[in-house]
Amino acid sequence: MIELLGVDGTVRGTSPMTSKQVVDALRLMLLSRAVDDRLIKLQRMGRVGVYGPVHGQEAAVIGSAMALDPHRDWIVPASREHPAMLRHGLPLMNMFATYMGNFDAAAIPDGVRLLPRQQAIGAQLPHAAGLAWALKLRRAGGVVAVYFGEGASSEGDFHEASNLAGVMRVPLVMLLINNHYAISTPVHRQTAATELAARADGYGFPGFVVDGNDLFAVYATTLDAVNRALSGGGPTLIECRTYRIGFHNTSDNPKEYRDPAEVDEAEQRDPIERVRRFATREGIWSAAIESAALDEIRSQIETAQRQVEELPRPGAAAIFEHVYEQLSPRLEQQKAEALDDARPS
Amino acid sequence: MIELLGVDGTVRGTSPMTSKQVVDALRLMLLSRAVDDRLIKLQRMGRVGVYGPVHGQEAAVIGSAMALDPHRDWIVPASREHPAMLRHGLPLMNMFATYMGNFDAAAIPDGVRLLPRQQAIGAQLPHAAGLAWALKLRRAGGVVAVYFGEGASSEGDFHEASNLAGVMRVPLVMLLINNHYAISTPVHRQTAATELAARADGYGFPGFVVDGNDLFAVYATTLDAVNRALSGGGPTLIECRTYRIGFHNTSDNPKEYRDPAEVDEAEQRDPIERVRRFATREGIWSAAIESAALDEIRSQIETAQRQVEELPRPGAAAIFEHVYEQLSPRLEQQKAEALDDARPS
Amino acid sequence: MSDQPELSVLEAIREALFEEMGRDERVMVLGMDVGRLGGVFRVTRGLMERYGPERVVDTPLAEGAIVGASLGLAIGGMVPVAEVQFLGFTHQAFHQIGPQLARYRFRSRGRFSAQVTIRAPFGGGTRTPEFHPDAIEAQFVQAPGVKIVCPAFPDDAKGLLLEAIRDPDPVLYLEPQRLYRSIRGPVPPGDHTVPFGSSRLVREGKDVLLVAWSAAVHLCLEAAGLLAQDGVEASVLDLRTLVPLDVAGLIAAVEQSGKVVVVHEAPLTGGFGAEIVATIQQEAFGSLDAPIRRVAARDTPYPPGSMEDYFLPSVRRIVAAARATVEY
Amino acid sequence: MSDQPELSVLEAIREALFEEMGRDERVMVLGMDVGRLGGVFRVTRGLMERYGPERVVDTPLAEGAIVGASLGLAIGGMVPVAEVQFLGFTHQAFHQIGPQLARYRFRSRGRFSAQVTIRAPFGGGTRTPEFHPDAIEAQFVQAPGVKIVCPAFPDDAKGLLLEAIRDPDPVLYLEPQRLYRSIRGPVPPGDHTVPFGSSRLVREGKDVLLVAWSAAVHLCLEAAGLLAQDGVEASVLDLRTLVPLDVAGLIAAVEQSGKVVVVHEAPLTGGFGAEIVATIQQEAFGSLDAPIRRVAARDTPYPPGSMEDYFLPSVRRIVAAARATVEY
Ligand SMILES: Cc1ncc(C[n+]2csc(CCOP(=O)(O)OP(=O)(O)O)c2C)c(N)n1
Ligand SMILES: Cc1ncc(C[n+]2csc(CCOP(=O)(O)OP(=O)(O)O)c2C)c(N)n1
Ligand SMILES: [Mg+2]
Ligand SMILES: [Mg+2]
Repeated sequence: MIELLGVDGTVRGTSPMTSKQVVDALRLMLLSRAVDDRLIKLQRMGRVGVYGPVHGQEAAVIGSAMALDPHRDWIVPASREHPAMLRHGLPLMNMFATYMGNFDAAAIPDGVRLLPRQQAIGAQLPHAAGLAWALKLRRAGGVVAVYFGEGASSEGDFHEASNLAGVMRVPLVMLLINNHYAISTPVHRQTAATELAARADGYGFPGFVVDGNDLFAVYATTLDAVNRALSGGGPTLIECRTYRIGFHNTSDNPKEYRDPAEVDEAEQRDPIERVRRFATREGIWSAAIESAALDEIRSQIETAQRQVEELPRPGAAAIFEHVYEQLSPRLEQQKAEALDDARPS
Repeated sequence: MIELLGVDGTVRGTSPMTSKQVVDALRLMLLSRAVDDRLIKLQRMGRVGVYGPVHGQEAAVIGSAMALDPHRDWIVPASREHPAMLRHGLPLMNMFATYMGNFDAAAIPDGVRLLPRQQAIGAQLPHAAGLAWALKLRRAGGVVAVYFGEGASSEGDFHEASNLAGVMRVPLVMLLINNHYAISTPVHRQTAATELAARADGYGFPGFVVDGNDLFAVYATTLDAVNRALSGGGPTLIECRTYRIGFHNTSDNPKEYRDPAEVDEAEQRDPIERVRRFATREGIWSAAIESAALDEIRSQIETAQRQVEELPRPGAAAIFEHVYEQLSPRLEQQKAEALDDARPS
Repeated sequence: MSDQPELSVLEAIREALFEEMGRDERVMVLGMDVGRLGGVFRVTRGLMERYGPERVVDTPLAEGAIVGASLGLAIGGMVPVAEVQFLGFTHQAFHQIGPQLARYRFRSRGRFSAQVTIRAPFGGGTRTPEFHPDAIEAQFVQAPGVKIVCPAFPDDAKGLLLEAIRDPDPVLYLEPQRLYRSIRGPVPPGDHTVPFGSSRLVREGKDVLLVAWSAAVHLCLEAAGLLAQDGVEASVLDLRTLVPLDVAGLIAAVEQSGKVVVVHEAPLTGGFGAEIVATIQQEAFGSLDAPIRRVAARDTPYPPGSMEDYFLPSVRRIVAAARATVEY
Repeated sequence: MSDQPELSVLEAIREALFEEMGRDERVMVLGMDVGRLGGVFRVTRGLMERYGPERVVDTPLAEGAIVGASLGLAIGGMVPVAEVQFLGFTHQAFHQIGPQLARYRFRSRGRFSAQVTIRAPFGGGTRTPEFHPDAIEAQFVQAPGVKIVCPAFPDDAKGLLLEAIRDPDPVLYLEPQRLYRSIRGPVPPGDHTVPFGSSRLVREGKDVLLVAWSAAVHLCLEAAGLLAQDGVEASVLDLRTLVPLDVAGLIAAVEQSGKVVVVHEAPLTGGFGAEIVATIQQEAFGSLDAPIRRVAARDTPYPPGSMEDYFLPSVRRIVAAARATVEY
C-alpha cells in the first residue's frame, strides 16, 4: 500500500503537491464536507430526494481529481464524486440542481469534460473505456479518469471494460474507491480477494493499492498513471482504500449493519485532518484561514442553492426534450396530451 | 507452466496416472478424434447442422475429466467437451443425437451428473458456481468442473461467477481451455494479460497454467484442485494452454485468418502422439492394440449413428413439451394449431 | 374474513418468506443486502436471524451472478428466492433470465427445471431515482418459459408468492414498491396460495372495464370511484399474472360492457397493454363497442422523481379515457 | 432503374459500410471477428484492408463492452457501427442498450448524444443453433431513445443503414440473415438514404392487408401470390422501421380493406404485432371489418434448427389467416 502522508500530518520524503495545490485541495475538502451537511439538511426538509455523502472519502476523490487537467482530461464519475466534478469545472449550482431535481439546470455545461453521474452501478466503466479509446484514435491527448466503488468491481461491466481497455491500451485511469461498503455489504463479502488492485494483472496493466485517506499518495499515484497513459502506456488500476464514514445515502441507517467502533476508528484516520496538520505545520494554513475559507464556502453554497431555488421548475414539455434529436409524430401527440393534462382543470 | 509429459513421451518424475488410466485416456482420445471425423463427414453430407471439433484439445478435455468421479462430481460443459461428457456417462448415442438434431434423444439421462452444452459463451459459469454452492449447502460431497474457452473469459459472466465462487468458497474447478482462438480472434486480441490464470488472484483463490497438451499435467493439476475443493478449500482456476488445430466449426475456414505454419507447429505438439509414445514405451500400447481399439471405436460410432437414424424424429408436439411443467391454455391452443398445421394437406 | 390480520403488502411478502422457509428447508433467500440489513426495503428483515446465514445470503453486487447462480442452485436441489434490488437492474441479468433460466427445462428436455423465484420491486410514485422505478415487465413476456406475477393487494402478495416459490418453473415476482406500506388488507394466515392465470374482478360496473395489474389497479379503483360520482359504473380487473394470462377471465369481463381501457405504468408503445388489446380484439371482436384505449406512461426515458407525474398514467387520464370510451 | 446494379442484402450492407467509411472518417466498425475474418457472415469483408485496423476492430468476446464502449466512442467524437454477432447475444449487452445508449441524450439533457449503430443478424429459416435466430426486437421497443430498423430488401438495406449511421441517435439495425444471400435486387449506387418512419407498400390488393417487417415480408409476398391464385387480392406493407412507427402509412393501408393480418417471426405473446394491432384498433376502429389476426412464432423457446418449421410462421399459416379474415 502506497502511503505518503501520515495521520499525524508528517510526509514521507517531500510533498508531491505545491503549497498552492495543498491549500486548494484542503478548501475543496472542506467544501465537500459542507455540501454533504447542506444536502443532508435539505433532504431532511424534503427539498432533496436522496443524497449520498462523500464523508470520509475526500482525499481519494480530490487527490485523484487534482492530478487531472480539466482542459485536457475527462472524468467519468459514479455517483459519489461531486468534489471531483466541481474541481473539473461543474458549477456548484448545477450540482445543487442535480439533487434538487432540476435536471435541465443540472446538465454538464458545454466544454466541461465530464460525463453525468451514473446510477447503474458499474455501467460507466465501458463508456470510459470507449471515451479513452476515442481520445487515442483521434490523437486528442488527454486521459479519462473513471471512478467506481469496490461494489461496482463485482459487476460484469468492470471486467469487460478493464479487459477491453487493456487490449486497446487506452489512456484510462481506473479509480476504484474502496470505501469498504456497498450499502450494507462489507468488502469481505464482496470479494475473497485480498487486493482488488491485483485484478489489473489479469488485464495486462499495472495496479496499485494506495491509502485512500492520504491525499498525497492518491495524488502522486494518479499523476503517475496519468503520465503513463499520456505516453501510450495504457490503463492503470488504482485501488484507493478509504472508508465511508457516513451513511450509504439519506435512506440508509448504517447502525443496522455495522459496528460503531469501526466508524470511530475510521474517524481517527480522517483524510481532512491530516492535510490540515500538514498545512498548518508548513505555515500555509491556520485557524484564521480556515474560518475565512468556511465563510466563503458557506456563501458559495447559499448562492448555489438560491440560484436553483429561483429557477423555474421544468414542466411537462421537458420530459419530451432530448429523447431523440427530433420527436416522432407519436411523441409529438403524447407531448400535446401531456401539456393539456398538466394544465390546471 | 506445469509440464509433466514431454513431446517425446518421457515423463518428468513418475506418471500421475495408472497404466489403466493411461490406456483409458488414450482410447478416449482416439474416440474423440474419430467422432470429429465422423461428424464432419455427416455435416458435409447435410445430416448434421454445425459441428465444432475437439481436434488438438483432447489432453486438456480428457485429462481434466479423468480427475473427476462421475458418481460424485458434476461437469458443466461449454460446447467442445463431448469427450469429457462421454467419459462422465453420456451415452454416445445421445451425443450423436445432439448433433443430428434429435433433441429428445440428446437429453442428459437421469442420474448422469452433467448439464447440457451451452451455446451462449460464458453463460454456464454462474450456473456452475450455483451448482457447486448447492453441493456445499447440502453437504453432498463432490465438486463441479466447469469448462470454458479463453474467449469466454472476456465475458462479464466469467467475472461475476468467479468472484461469487470465491466469496462463497464453493467446490468449483474452473477449466479454462485456452486454445488460442475464439473463432478468428487470437488470444492476444482477446486480452493483454500474459496469463489468464493470474485472474484467480483477484478472486481470492489459486490459479495455475498447465500445458494443455500434456495429459499428465492436466490430470494432476485438476486432481489437486478437486482435492482442494473436496476439503473445503474452494475454487481453483486452471488455464490449459492448448491449440485448436481444427476449424472453429464446420462453417469456418481458418485459412482466412491464420498462418498454416502456426498449425503445423501445433501439430508437432499433438496431445495424442505423446501419450502414444509414453504408453508404447511403457509396454501398455502397441500398433496392434491401437488397431483393435480403432475397430472397436468404429463400431461404437456406427451403432450410435444407426441408433439415432432409427429413432422417430420429434414432431410438432415436441416443441410444446418442457416449456413449462404444465401448458397454459394459450399454449394448449397453439399446440392444437401446430399439430393441425403439421398434418399433410 | 374479519378475523384475518391486516397486513401491508410488505408484511405479507415477509410472512410468505418466513412461512415457506419454515416449511421447506430447501428454500433460501439471496441477493444484495438481504441478510444483515434485511434488504433496502427491509422486506427480508429478520430472516437471517431466524434461518441463518447459509439460507439467507448477502451476495456480491452482480445481478447476472445472482440469477445465474440461482439456476445452478435449483439444479443442485435448492429452491432459491433471489432478490434483485430493483427491477430496473434485472437489465444487468437479462441474459441469464430469458435465455437461460426460462429455457433450461426446454433445453434439457425436462431433465432440469429451474424452480427459481426472482423478487424485484418496481414502479413509480415514490420519487425514486432513475432505474429504480422502471416498469419493464413487458420485456420479459417475449421470454417463454418464465412466468410473470404482479400482485396488487396484501392477500395476493402472500398467495402469489407462495405459489411462485412452489412453482417448478421460474417466476418473476414483481413487487409494487409504492404499495409496500401504503395499503393494508386482510391476509389469510398460514398456507394460502393463489393460482396463476386467474384474474380478479376487484370492482364491478356495467359501463366500462378498466384492466390493470400491480399498482395501476389502485389508480383504476380511484378512477372508478370518481367515475361513479358521475354515474359511470366501471369494473376493474386485476390481471394478477401476465404470464400465464387469464384470457377467459379477461374476455368474460370485456363482454359485460364491450368498452375497455387498459392501464399500465410502463411506456405505451410495446407495453403489455398492447397484448391485452390484441388478445381482446381477437377473442371478443364482436363484443367491442368502442376502441380500446390505453393509458400508460409516455414513450420517454423515466424522468427524475420530481417530474414523474408528467410521465406516469394518472387517475385523471384514466377517468378521461374511460369517459371517452363510454361516450364513443 | 434497370441500370442499377443488382446486389444481395449482404452486399448492399457491405456497400453502405464501404461508402460511409469513405465519406466520413469518424465512422468505425467494431465487433467480434469483423476485421481479419470480415465477420462470421463476411459482411465486413475487405473493410479492414481498406480502412485499416484502427477503424475496423476485432474486439474481445464481450457484448456489453462492445456496446458500452461504442457509447463512449461516440461521446469522444467517433461514429461507431458495432456488430453484435447475432441479435440473440444482445441479451448480454441489454443493460448497455436500453438503460444507457438509449437514455444518454436524455440523461445529459442533450449535452451528449449516442450516434451509434448496432448491427445484428437475426431470424430463422437457416437451421442455425439456439440464440442465433432469436427475434427479440420487441424487447427493445420498451427502451425509448433507441430506434429499431429492419430492412427486407437490398435497396432498403443500404438506404436504411446509411440513414442509421448518420442518425444522431442510437439505432438497432436488424439484418435478416435468411435473406443475406437469398434475394437480390437493384440498389441505387452512391448516396441513397431511406427515411425512418416510412413504411413501404410492396404489393397492392384490395381484399386484405398483410403487415410485416424483415424476412416475414417475403413470407407475406409468397402468401399473397398464393392467395391471388384463389382470387384474393392482398396488400403487403413492409414497416421497415418499428421505432419510429409509420402510423399514418399503416392506417392508410388498413383503410383500404379493413381486414388485416400481422405476421412476425417472434413469439406471438408480447411481440411487436400486438402493438400494431393495438395501434390499428385505436386509430382505425371504425374501418375494421374483421378481427386482426396475428401469425407469429409459437410461445416456446426457439427449438433446434431441424424443428424450426414447427415454430415459425409459415406461408401456409398466413394464407389460412388471410382467408379466415377475408371470409369473416
Ligand atoms: C446495477 C445496480 N445494481 C444495484 C444498484 C443499487 N445500489 C446503489 S448503490 C449500491 C452500492 C454501490 O457500492 P459501491 O460500488 O461500493 O459504491 P459506494 O456506494 O460505496 O460509493 C447499490 C447496490 C444499482 N444502483 N445499480
Ligand atoms: C454470448 C455469445 N457471444 C457470441 C457467440 C458466438 N460465438 C460462438 S463460439 C465463439 C468463440 C468462443 O471462443 P472460446 O470461448 O475461446 O471457445 P472455443 O470456440 O475456442 O472453444 C463465439 C464468439 C456466442 N455463441 N455467445
Ligand atoms: Mg463502496
Ligand atoms: Mg478459444
